[in-house]
Amino acid sequence: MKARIHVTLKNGVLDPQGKAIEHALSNMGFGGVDGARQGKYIELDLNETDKTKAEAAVDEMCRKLIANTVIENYSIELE
Amino acid sequence: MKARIHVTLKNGVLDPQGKAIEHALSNMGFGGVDGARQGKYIELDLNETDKTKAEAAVDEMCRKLIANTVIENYSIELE
Amino acid sequence: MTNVNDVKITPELVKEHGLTVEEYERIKGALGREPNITELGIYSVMWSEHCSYKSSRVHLKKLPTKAPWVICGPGENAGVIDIGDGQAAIFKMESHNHPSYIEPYQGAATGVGGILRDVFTMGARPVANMNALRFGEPSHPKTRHLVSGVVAGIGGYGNCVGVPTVGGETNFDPSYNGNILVNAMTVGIADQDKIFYSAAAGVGNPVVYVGSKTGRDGIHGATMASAEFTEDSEEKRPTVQVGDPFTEKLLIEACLELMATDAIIAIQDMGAAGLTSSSVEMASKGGVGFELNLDNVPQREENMTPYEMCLSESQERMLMVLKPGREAMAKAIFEKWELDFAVIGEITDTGKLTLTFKGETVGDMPIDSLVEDAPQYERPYNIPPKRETATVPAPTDLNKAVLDLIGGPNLSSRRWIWEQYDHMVMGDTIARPGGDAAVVRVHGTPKALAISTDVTPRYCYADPHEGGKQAVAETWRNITATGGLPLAITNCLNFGNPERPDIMGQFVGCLEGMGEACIALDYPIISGNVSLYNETNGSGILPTPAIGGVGVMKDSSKIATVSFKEAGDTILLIGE
Amino acid sequence: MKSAVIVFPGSNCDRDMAVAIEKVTGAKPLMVWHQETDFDKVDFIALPGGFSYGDYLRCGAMSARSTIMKEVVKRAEAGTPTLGVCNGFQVLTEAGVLPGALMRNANLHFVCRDVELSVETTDSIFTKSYTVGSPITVPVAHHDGNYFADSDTLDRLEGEGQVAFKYAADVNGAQRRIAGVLNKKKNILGMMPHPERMIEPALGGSDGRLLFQSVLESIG
Ligand SMILES: Nc1ncnc2c1ncn2[C@@H]1O[C@H](COP(=O)(O)OP(=O)(O)O)[C@@H](O)[C@H]1O
Repeated sequence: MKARIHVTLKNGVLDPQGKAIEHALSNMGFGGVDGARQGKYIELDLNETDKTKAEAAVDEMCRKLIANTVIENYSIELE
Repeated sequence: MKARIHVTLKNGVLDPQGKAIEHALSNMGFGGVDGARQGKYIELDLNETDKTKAEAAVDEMCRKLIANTVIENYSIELE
Repeated sequence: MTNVNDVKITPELVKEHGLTVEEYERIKGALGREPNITELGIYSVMWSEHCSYKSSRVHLKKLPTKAPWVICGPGENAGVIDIGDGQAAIFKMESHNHPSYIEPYQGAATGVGGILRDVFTMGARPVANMNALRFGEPSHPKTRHLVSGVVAGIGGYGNCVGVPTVGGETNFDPSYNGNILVNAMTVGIADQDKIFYSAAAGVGNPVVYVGSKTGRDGIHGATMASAEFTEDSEEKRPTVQVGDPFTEKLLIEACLELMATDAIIAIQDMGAAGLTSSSVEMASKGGVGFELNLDNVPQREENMTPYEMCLSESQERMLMVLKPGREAMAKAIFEKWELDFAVIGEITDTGKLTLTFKGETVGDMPIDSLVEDAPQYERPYNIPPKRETATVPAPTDLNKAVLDLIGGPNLSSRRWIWEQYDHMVMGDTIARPGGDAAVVRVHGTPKALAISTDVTPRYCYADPHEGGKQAVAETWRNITATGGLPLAITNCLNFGNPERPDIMGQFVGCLEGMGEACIALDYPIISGNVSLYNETNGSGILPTPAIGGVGVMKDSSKIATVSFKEAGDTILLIGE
Repeated sequence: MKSAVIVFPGSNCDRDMAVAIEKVTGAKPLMVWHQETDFDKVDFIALPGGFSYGDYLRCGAMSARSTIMKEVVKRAEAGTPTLGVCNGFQVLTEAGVLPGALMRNANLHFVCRDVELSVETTDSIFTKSYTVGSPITVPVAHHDGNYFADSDTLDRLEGEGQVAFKYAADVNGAQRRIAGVLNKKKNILGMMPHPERMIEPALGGSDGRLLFQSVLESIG
């Protein structure tokens, strides 16, 4: 089973990387970009086959390591 | 309109971050993770309303700035 | 032979491997048969300009390389000098020009990684990094991207590994628009009785692979580094290597830990052309053969072929020959540092490189034919006549002239660059970037090393001989200005296409000038690197023989620094 | 005074920290490898700078979950004076011992230079030898030193004297220019600048030395 995890900055947390992208795009002449946010995208290959168990395990991995919940949110998709 | 962009390493390109995540998870006692890969996830707010035009513009942004096509692939979703 | 080698060798394939028709005939002569694809790949990298120095070797032989304090001159991974008290400084400079143009961050980063390995392979703890950079004109559309990527890459790697980047130089000139130069230098310190060399010895001794796993990175990187660029080369060769400085840091610590024991007979890093060049060079230096079982090579990707394993340029790997019976102890050290460790072969008395894979022989080549009998060319050259000095009218407004000069790209402050490098880690940097030479203390002693990189390419263009002399002399002056005694230099010779007599003439001229200065100053060349074919669509770079000088200071408290100290102090001008 | 320096894979200021501690306290610290579960009783624990685990995922994230950190956190929370510098600060926030998080520098560049700091409180074992109002100079060398916490937390830190140092001018985008923070009990300090790099004039100054001296004087 594969887990696709998105880790994004919480609202209200300043995002230097996103700001830099926005800035660079506008410097390069790309108009019309009102905002940019950068997060992480992580894929895990799991050998668990039970979806509920996998979900619980990945959730714990996110809370304990993959995301820093002081500043980040995460979301998990399994397939 | 919003663009959601995933930037991932091409197949075969070394992914030190993914490797380190895999390693850390296993050290922390999470078994059953056979592989981990880390990519970037970027959201752009666009003021373009035409989907075709937006797609073309974002594609160009990806090629020119957001992804490094020597080592990375990217994919775009618009909504 | 297995079907992995079942590829018909066509003239096109030979050409794609950068080999001429004559060179291919020579391979057939050496083998007494047609090579298979794995062997063709191996000959192509070993005979590439990058590995074989086929255009430059005859001239490099003429350089002065000896002095009583030289412990090891050119030929090993890096040069070694005596700095007193049983200690040695080990250093070298190397180019990573082409990869940095294609992927500036990773190209520059892996350049730093490679030169660090060259130095700690010999038993030294790296204590300082330097870099010499040349970019195109600031207004060129690519320059900004290249500068920021290269600087970030050098910092990204050096900072993470924890070796201070203490200085360097940066120039801009239109001749580098399509061929930037990224030259990196590392200086390390070792005890003289703990220096490691690459000559393999002892039939039956185990050949051991350590570090990262092998992937399909940079296959053909070494041949790429010797081929002239064409506009579409960015498209054609997507395989650049990605560096992992974290693994390199672990590799440094693990290697130094193993080196403190007596287990290692020979060691060599896997640089350009990876496993192939390291094993061939170790065997050649020791006059022995190597038999490698490719099944045992730690692999990151599935279904890798012998060709790919032999040519991969995956980073952060080393090859060693151990004393028999020390494998388990060595393995424990590498496992502690969470690195791969595998016995992949043994030394033989056949004088051949023999490769097996899945129980079959997939390559069998005489070592001599790969190294000593590699082609060497005496390319025709014309040393260009001295160019006329231009006459420049005296400026009417001197204030403005000064402002224009110091505001120009070649003289403006480099602070933006060196502030991105950790130049203080290790706690011994006593002259930081911004002065003449950088000075780092030899940890725990009153001594210090002074280090400087210099060359003025437009001088070399105007008059190769004088330009070569000047570059050597400038490092000498920079070192003496800090209070150091200059001892030896390394170099990185960056030129255009050597098949053009004018370029070859620049090369020969610069080399003669360098040699003359070295002799006059008792300042030998102990290591170096050549990067040719820095040329896009027939237009070459300015001749750029970058020099890295190292000197020693017995008492680092006597250091002289550039800043004016106090109002009222007298200012003196000395020299001609 | 007995000290310990915790060493993670990828730490690279561990030796610098040990040298500084030895120069100031006269005693060589114990070097403790991240895989250990326990170590001798010490009076002072230091988490050095570097790129533990390559700074992959997030700086300090993986080290904060290493075996030794369970013991470090336990002792720190029980009162052992604990200092985290640079990567060590990141590890302490990731371990949840100090509030907030350290994000990528606002201009995205690594920054290595001397910076001026104001000492915000002398009410701690780390800062008692300094004087509020006299700025000190200490170098920074980091890519992720942009301190973030929500505004309630920031107010609380400032209100309760938990901000130890501030940058005199913006360096990395840190909220309220915070360079170092203390826990509530003020026995744990995390800071981005490197006091261990400023312990003798040959290295550019001695302003960092006072920090170690403060600890030494408090402990004896
Ligand atoms: N790429 C670089 N990396 C690190 N330091 C650099 C780099 N380029 C320039 N510097 C530093 O900036 C200072 C000025 O450089 P430069 O103008 O080339 O010096 P000079 O002309 O005196 O040799 C030197 O101290 C040098 O070490």
